[in-house]
Amino acid sequence: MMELMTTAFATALLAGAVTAGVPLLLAGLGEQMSQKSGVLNIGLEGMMLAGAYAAFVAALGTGDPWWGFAAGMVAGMGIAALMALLAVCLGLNQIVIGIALLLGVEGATAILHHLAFATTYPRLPPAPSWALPGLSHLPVVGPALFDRSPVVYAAVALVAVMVWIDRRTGFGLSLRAAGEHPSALDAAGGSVVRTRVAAVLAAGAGAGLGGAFMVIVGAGIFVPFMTNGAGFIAIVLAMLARGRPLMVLCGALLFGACLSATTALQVAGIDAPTDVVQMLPFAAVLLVLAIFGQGGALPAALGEAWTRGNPLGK
Amino acid sequence: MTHPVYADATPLVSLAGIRKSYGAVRALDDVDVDFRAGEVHVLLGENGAGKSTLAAILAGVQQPDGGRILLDGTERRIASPRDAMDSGIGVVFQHAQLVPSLSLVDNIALGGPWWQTPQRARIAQRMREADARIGGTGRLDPFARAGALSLGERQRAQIVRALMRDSRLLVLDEPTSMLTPEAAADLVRLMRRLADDAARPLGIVFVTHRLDEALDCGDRITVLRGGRKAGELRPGADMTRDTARDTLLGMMFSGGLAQAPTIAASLPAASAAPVLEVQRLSIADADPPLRDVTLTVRAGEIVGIAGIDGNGQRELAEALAGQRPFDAGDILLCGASVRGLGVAARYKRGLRYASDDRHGEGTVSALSIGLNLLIKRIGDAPFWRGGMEKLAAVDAHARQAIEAFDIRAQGPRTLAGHLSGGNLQKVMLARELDGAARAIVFAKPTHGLDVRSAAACHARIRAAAAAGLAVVLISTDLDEIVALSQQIVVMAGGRIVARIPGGEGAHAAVGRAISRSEDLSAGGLQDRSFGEAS
Amino acid sequence: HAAPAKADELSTIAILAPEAATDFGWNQQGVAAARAAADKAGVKVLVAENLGYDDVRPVLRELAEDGAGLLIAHASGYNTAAPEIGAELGVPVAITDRPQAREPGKVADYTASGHEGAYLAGRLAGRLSRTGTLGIVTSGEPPGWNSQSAAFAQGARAEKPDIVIRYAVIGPAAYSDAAGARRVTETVIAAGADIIFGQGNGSSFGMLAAVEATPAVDGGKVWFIDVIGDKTPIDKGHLLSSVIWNLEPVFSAIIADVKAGTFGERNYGIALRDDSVSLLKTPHIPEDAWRHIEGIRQDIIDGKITLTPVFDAAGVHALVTSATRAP
Amino acid sequence: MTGRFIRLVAAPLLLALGLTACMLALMGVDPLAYFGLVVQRGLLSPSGLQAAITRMAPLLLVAASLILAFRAGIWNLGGDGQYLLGAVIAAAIAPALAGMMPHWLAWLVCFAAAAVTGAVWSLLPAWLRARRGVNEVVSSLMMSFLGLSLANVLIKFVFQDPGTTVPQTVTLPVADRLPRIGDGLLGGAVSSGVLVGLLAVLLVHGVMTRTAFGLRLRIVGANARAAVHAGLDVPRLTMVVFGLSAGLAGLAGAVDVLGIQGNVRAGWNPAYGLMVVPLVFLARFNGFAAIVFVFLFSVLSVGGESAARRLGVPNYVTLVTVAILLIGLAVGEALDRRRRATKAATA
Ligand SMILES: Nc1ncnc2c1ncn2[C@@H]1O[C@H](COP(=O)(O)OP(=O)(O)OP(=O)(O)O)[C@@H](O)[C@H]1O
Ligand SMILES: Nc1ncnc2c1ncn2[C@@H]1O[C@H](COP(=O)(O)OP(=O)(O)OP(=O)(O)O)[C@@H](O)[C@H]1O
Ligand SMILES: [Mg+2]
Ligand SMILES: [Mg+2]
Repeated sequence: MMELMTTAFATALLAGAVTAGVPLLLAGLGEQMSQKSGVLNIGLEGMMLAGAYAAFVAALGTGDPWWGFAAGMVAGMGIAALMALLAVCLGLNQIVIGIALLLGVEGATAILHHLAFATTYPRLPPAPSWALPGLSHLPVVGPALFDRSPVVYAAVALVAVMVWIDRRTGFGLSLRAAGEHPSALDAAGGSVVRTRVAAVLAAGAGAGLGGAFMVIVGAGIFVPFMTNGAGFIAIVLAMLARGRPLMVLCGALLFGACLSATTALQVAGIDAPTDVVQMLPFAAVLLVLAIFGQGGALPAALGEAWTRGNPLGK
Repeated sequence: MTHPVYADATPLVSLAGIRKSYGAVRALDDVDVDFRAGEVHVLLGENGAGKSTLAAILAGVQQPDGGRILLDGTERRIASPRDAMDSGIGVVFQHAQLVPSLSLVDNIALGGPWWQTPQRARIAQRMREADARIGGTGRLDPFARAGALSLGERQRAQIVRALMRDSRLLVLDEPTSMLTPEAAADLVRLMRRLADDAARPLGIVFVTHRLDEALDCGDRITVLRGGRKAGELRPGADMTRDTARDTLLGMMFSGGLAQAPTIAASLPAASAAPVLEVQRLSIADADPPLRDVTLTVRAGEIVGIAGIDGNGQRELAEALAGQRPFDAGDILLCGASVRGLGVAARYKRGLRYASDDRHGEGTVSALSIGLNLLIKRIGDAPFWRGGMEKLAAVDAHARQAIEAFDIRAQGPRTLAGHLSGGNLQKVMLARELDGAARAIVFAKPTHGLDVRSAAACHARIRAAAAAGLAVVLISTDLDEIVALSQQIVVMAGGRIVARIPGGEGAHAAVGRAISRSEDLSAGGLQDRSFGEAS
Repeated sequence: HAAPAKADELSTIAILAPEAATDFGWNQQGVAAARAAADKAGVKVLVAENLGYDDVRPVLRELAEDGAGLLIAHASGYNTAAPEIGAELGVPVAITDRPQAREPGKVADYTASGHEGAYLAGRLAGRLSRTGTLGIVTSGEPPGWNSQSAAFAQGARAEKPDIVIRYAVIGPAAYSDAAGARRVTETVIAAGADIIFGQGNGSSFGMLAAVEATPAVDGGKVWFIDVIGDKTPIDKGHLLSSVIWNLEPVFSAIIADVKAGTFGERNYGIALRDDSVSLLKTPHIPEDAWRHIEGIRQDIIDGKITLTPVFDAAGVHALVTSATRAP
Repeated sequence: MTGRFIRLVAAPLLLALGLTACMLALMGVDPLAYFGLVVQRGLLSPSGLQAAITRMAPLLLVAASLILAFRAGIWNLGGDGQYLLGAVIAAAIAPALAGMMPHWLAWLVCFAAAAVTGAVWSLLPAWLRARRGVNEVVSSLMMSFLGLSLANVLIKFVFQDPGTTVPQTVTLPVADRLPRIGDGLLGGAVSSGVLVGLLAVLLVHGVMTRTAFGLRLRIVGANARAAVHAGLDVPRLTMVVFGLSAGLAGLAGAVDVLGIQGNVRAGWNPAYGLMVVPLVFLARFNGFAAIVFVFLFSVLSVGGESAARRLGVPNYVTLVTVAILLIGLAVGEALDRRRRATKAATA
């Protein structure tokens, strides 16, 4: 066990936690924005998957990972645009549309992959990383945290941006109002529809970028259904965070750390049943809920369609 | 009291031939009306007459089906609330349009450019200025959460917001219905002052159910009936108040209005035994905490509980009904403690509570009238047998109530959510007065009801007392309390601060007690007056 | 209802695979083998792929109705349903991972355990490892993979008693979790492994990507040993070998037995003996190492080395744990 | 009525068919052939129809579980974990019981055990919601993830069939499973589990709309403050609803195992929740509508698989068709609701 605790191993664990956590963080931040505005974006996983596929195709086609990230974001927003059109503008049931979009994207990306890559399985070259001067030479944390893809830094910076949006912009206020009391936003001259559409698109962008990261930095390859439930975990993280972007970061890192810990235990040869070890992250969340859980702080109008002048829609 | 009326200036807003239907309901039918700067224009009409719809059209919340809207003489469409705002129309809605979790400053910043940082300090400054302009005493904290404010404060904040946006026409939908008489009077004076402001005369549209308010401050009164304009009145020297009232009532209600007696029914016989006794009731876990409340209500007696909203009346009522546990003291019904009993058991023994929150807790909008009449005794025969609902029995019971209480609805299965406020109130009264009622608590029973519905409700309350029930009447409407109660207690800060016998002179005495208590409890989250800055 | 095909007039067979037959693995090998065997025997083949692991009974019924005289249920998850439907409709079924279900004329099992090949892979890896540490990464712990993981560990240890083996499972059902596979593989590499024995479906491509992108702790190249299929066409220079499963002889034998009316009198398996299991020879394997492996292969065929497959996860854990603690 | 049918079902169906047709045409497949095969297999061929009806059994029970919870305003999204644990327990005890007692009794015991298991798995989220006000969406989802892992642990370490290397429970012999029904009309290949499912949905529908108990739950779901005003014990009802809903999910697992699967393998998770949640929303929590939608979905999934195989397109096409159909139905439902809202205002 002790001989295993090399810098290389510790670095890999930490780096692995970050790699697993960043897609959750990106998607979770987006979802949080969407939830704040009152839209429960249950199709987040579909947006991630669409982002992953588009990023893969673009990065492969252009040979440039930046195009991949851009394409992933655009694809995530494309699915989000459908969500916005159907669930926000037309007011259709958010859960039905979210799940439908997820199923549709799963099917569509699997078909496209089947047609295009099922016999070649191309892989992407390693994604470029930026070493932060000074920090990247630290042992363990240097390579694991400070010599990473710029998207990692961007994701962390995004937390600050989200906090800033919430506290310092008119849009942040509109978001809160759209989720808590949409009619009040409307009466104040804001636009509920535009706010919600923007938030859903942002969620799509975050999820798409998360999917892109998963493909370009994480796996280096696309395979059907590869998001493997990450979207749902991001939704849970967004809910657990109760509106605070920093808590999404903590949650995503905790989740990544649990995954790394699982691997570490196995690699160290600690003979625990794999299934038991893999309960770790979920048990951690439940423990947090059971100990600290208090009254739900979800936006009052979460999940409800809004139309002006409908008295039942508050 | 003379004031300029700019009768010949171009109206700020004119509506011509406005029509609006919801499905087959004609909420507004060919309505012509105009609103001018410097004029307080009152809209009157019974429940469902179309007043809120008119306000909603001015606010850009509803689009008319037909007719024209002229702003400063030119035809315009008010496509959205933002449009209304940009045209200088500010609306204070009946149900506060503030986000409870945001501060007042943020609520005012709402709707600003999305990329800009709200200038909170500047907004707060301007807010204080605007507040001062309407005679604020500086007690409206710009950084308080909207959800933590009293109804009056929220209304005030909305008026401030409208003024800060340079509104020229201020529309207020039933702003006084939730206020104490003093606060209402202050608000009425404020409207007057805003209209009379020589530098910036505002146009005011004021929706109310109170004829006296209308007559006190209205330069012009437009009456709506069934969506049509029933008439217009300019109260003036040429008309006595009584004639004006009669004229208005005649316009509002086709059948006219049976005048209700204004003095309390005769006192119960001295021998009548106490039915409801509240003994030194205390609840620590309340805001404000309830302390040592003691009350005795005899059969046939109406005890009024006056006071500003939020001084423990709701907690007392809930404790009586069994919705809220209490720490110390006791509640006796016909001499027996009800302490260990739940809502249903108390209901069964005849202790009843008609809540003031008709939509929020008193009824379930998704359920039929029939079931709403029974929600406090679910499972009881003959409406349920072996747990199975007996539709015929439920319907028959509901038909009786509809008949007896004159509930205007298609039938027993009409959903409560489709009823007007007045009819919803009747459903609740029917439920609480049903069967062997012995004591009943009415909380703000007539709030939001039109004159006729309110009178009918008052008649019900008197009838209940006359039938030997012990009645507790909680209200912020002093006229109502004085008109109905044989005994009046004033609540403040969770205690009873005064006990005043009903009848002659009660009105002034209770009013004094309330304003004294208000001074005492200043600093809490009570309703604050709209009084002039001193 | 379709009358059960008489044994001697077998004209159509069907194979049911849980995932797409383009995985360079279990599904592709199975479907390709079924096609090849059917070609050889001159019968038609119906292919139903991508069926998932839920309820395959409707498909079994439909294929039988469509005239299949033999149903090859190519997933251990189908080995309960297929014999039931076979019995109901009177169609012979071939299943996997349930040898005791054999029944003359009705059911035969072709439990495919590549443990002999995996043992060879372990010997090869033990011999070629520079760092003295090997990695096993699997996407789950089904019996077929357990037996190979165990044999790989046994082989490596036989080759070099003090070899260290790092074992990691990606997730509870991580068959398509390519990103997870890559992350876990990179961790295993960081723990010292310079040869990865990888088992997974879609996720194995993530393992391959990790091997291609990550240097070993000594700075050198990390090699990948794959299972079941042959990923040579998509290799970028890291594919050391693969434990190839060739099911064509198995399916051919099954078809022949059906035709001969002797179906169900025996079970089938894959083994080094008839090359239904083999170790893939790639140009990356040094000649002397390959000769060494050939020798061991012969010893296994000759019975000089006997291997007992370990199918349960606990057995695997015990083996790799002892290897972890070896030094 | 016809107008309503066109709005609710026919028009959305046509829309979905149109969009799917475009997709198929893009893939070079004749859409008419595809749809023909779907209908042919899923609806017209006896064994396809039997398969579709059989497939409804667990879906209906899951629908019943969700309708009960959703109507009471409880978002029990932990159905998959409850389902799987129920299935594992039923699978573990059924083979032993079948030899000890009459079949019907063994089935009943298994049903009860599975229902109790599901209910137990909902205790924590129920308690958190009832006593601490913790939103149940997150907690029930987390319990579901945990439950999936726990099911695997149980299978591998407690209930593993010693006779096989595959981690799965002992198989219940076909003769001991729930009887098949519909001998004449349906060829006798339909599991009677579907009757349990139908019964459950209708029962839940009836209880929710026609009984005192259901009325209490509806009040809690519609307006929690009104529930307090009416004197209902909201925390207790919350626990009860969670327990019943989770119990039905567990029962669904048992019916699937006893009626169809015969055993449970490690790693198996049909994730019916994801499919049934949108269906019950579309049904607006109405039991009869849920039955129709579940049937539609079953026909599509059985027929779609067959059509894809025959036309040589990947089976994923069915996923896309289902997605488009869900969207179409949602559009129809919204149109209908708008219509009814205007009508109600007219009332
Ligand atoms: N959004 C709506 N949908 C359907 N019908 C409505 C809607 N809003 C109002 N109505 C109906 O239109 C009519 C006019 O309603 P309105 O709210 O304008 O009356 P009001 O004069 O404000 O009544 P009140 O005195 O009770 O406030 C009523 O019959 C009401 O039921
Ligand atoms: N969808 C609807 N269909 C039919 N009637 C409706 C509908 N929504 C609201 N109403 C009725 O419209 C009327 C006006 O609604 P509004 O929001 O103005 O309430 P209000 O009557 O003014 O409120 P209050 O009862 O507190 O005075 C109410 O009587 C309400 O019951
Ligand atoms: Mg109104
Ligand atoms: Mg009103």
